[in-house]
Amino acid sequence: MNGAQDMGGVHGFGPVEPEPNEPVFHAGWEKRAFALTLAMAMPGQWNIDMSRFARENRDPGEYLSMSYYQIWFAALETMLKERDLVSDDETVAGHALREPKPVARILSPGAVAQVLYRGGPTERETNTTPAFKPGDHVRAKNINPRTHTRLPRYVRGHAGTIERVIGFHVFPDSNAQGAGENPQWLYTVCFDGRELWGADGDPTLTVSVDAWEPYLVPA
Amino acid sequence: MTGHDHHHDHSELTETQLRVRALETVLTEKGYVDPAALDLLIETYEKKVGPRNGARVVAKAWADPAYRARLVKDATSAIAELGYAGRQGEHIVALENTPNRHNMVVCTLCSCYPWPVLGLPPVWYKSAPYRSRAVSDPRGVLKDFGITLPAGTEIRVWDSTSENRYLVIPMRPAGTEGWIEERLAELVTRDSMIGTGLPKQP
Amino acid sequence: MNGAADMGGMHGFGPVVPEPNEPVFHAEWEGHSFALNMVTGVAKLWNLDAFRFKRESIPPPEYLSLSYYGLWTRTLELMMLEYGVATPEEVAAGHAIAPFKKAPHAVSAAECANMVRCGSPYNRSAPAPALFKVGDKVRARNMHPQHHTRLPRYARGHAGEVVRIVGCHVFPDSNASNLGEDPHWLYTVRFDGRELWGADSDPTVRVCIEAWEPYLEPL
Amino acid sequence: MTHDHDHHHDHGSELSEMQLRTRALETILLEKGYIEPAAIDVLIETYEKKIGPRNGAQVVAKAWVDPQFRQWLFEDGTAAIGSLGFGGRSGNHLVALENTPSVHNMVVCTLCSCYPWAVLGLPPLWYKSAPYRSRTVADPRSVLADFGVSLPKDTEIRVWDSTAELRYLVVPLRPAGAEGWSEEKLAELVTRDSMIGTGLPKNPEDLA
Repeated sequence: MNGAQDMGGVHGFGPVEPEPNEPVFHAGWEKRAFALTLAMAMPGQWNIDMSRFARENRDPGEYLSMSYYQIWFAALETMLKERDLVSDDETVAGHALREPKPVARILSPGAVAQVLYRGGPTERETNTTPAFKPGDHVRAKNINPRTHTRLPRYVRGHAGTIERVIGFHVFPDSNAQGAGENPQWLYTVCFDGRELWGADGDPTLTVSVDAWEPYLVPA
Repeated sequence: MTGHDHHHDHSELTETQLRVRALETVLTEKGYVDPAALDLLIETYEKKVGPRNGARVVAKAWADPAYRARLVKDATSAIAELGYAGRQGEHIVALENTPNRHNMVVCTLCSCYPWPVLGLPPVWYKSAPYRSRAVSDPRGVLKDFGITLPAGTEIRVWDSTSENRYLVIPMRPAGTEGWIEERLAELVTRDSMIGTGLPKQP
Repeated sequence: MNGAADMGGMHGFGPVVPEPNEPVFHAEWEGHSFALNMVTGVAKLWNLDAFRFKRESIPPPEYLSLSYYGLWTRTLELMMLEYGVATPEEVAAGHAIAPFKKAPHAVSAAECANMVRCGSPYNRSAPAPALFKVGDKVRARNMHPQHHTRLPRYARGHAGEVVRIVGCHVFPDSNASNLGEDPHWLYTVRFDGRELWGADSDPTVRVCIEAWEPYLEPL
Repeated sequence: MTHDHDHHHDHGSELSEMQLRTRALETILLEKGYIEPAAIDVLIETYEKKIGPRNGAQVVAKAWVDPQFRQWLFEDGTAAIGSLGFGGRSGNHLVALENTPSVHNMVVCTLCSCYPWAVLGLPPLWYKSAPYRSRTVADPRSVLADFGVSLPKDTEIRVWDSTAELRYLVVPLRPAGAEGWSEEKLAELVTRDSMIGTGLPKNPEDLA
């Protein structure tokens, strides 16, 4: 979706302000919101692409007014509600008001290290061959789906070069909608800065994005 | 730590704080989360996983040409040799800085970041100014960090749009000949592995 | 600039909500905000394009959090500060603080009525013949200036057709930066919806914009 | 009103922040002598009371009954509309857009809030809102649905994004069932939204 999350090339946000000796978390609730989000992925059965869509799928003004972990937490609330795991009145009461819906499993303390170490690899087996090879000229399609996509607006319609064939990976555009992993070939595509930002752009700049095959056409 | 370590005065609880606590209570009461697992997750990312991991990778690459070659070829495996792997680092690519090329990593769409080697990202990495400008005006962003690169240096920005995660291998500073890996690692800053900084000078 | 003002094609803002029997102003101060901006225009304290540029330069989170006339008041405040009409101390106090320079001329009610009646035409005599004619195929340039522009992001890089030669008009990109009116030929350019939004979009949609000659290249 | 400081409310806590800030700027401009107090009143009164969509409705009604005027309107909107006494501010360069059975026009300003004040008055909130500005150029049919309007699938929707100082007025199709009506009566059928393109004229049966 063309939401507030798609920020590449937007002007007016001001300077980047690094914080000296920045703590990992800035408040106790941030830690809990972070850990709850990770822990609930197991009983909640959602995937990372669904989480991302739940975060970006909100009014841009609201998105930009929220802090990072506020957005995470709001997405967690949304997903819990969508899956009937927690209802609004329970959130308001701050207590469980009805029987829990049965879930397959929850994250036990003993499993944390292993779950984190294993992560969630997105590469899949295939017997297909990639349509493009390094050096090929491609163009990012002009797509504007209302659903989740990982093709940023600033590269759409622009021509680049295949830099690397990454592998055969879960396709977020499908996965975020619960339409299956639908894995696709994934490439690193390199764009010249002037191609993206116009003739006045910095001639020393190149920008690479990772793009799935359905995002690309030969150029 | 217990699951409810909010040791402040109750009047100071913000609305979000209260909502997070309410939700955690509901989820715990329903048996969806084990508070001990939450504590372990927090401890992991607050204390254990951080840029020291990445610094070790970079220092080893500086000191050991064979390791460097493996790292550039298949960073996920080379990094796993040192015991770092997993969540948000399932597929890692190492980017070599050279005298002519400087790499910078961003995630314009959200906050993708190589957790196993760098820990959780700082606020600025997730901020609108960084996400909006890194792809279109990286030199302006570098200026915000007090860094000016030669006008002719190629700046290559990597927008983390897939589950690939990027780790910049900065150039080894001169004057460190013969240093052991542990000492070299002390020169490797977090920002130098994102591309918004350079390693410390010996 | 690619600011929050450039909203064409963004998702997530929700439905359009018409208000039955909407009043012209929703609060008394809105009328004053409106009138103050008109009157400072008549006083020629700054030009309209410079005002628009200041308004869209407001950081996106603030821009999106302000109501419509809230945005006008905020912009007026910033313009008065930038153009030396008021000091920060005066804005904070809500009064002129002596010693201050008296304005050379106070805009009268008659001048305002005249402005309403006559407006301010933007057409100028042409320094050169028009480059394009009706029916010409053109492409909107891919440009991302930090300064004011009236070429929306969604049209950039896309091909369209000149459907009208409007005339030779003040060039906002220059005027907003107080670099003079620099008049250029202005065209109405029509784009096919699928050219702008991709092959999956509504085939019955056409979008027309007005584009100054420097925004266009022949196709 | 003879004085601009006509804030007749309680001076206490009810004043919103924007009220206070607007008033502060107005006070400074008055004290420094940039404006005469009556100027503010004239402007507010003009756009609150005098200029509004009735102007545009007159233009449309005349175009429905007078073929010569109609032709002139589409050839030179500014002059034709000027002949009825409408023009000036946000109406120096007017273009009339003709709806036909196969083409429906809609007007938006994605970048700010450009609107033909001279014929429609000041724009409603929704016209200036992010939902309207963001969606009209990309998905006009869904915007029409927000207004309860559904057009035939094959109607061409032509969206006009007001990026310059041109201002657009949609001339909707004359409804059937109003044959022989006077201009004055026809004007009552012309809604504001029908002249922006987010609505259709009223049904004559509703007025009869």
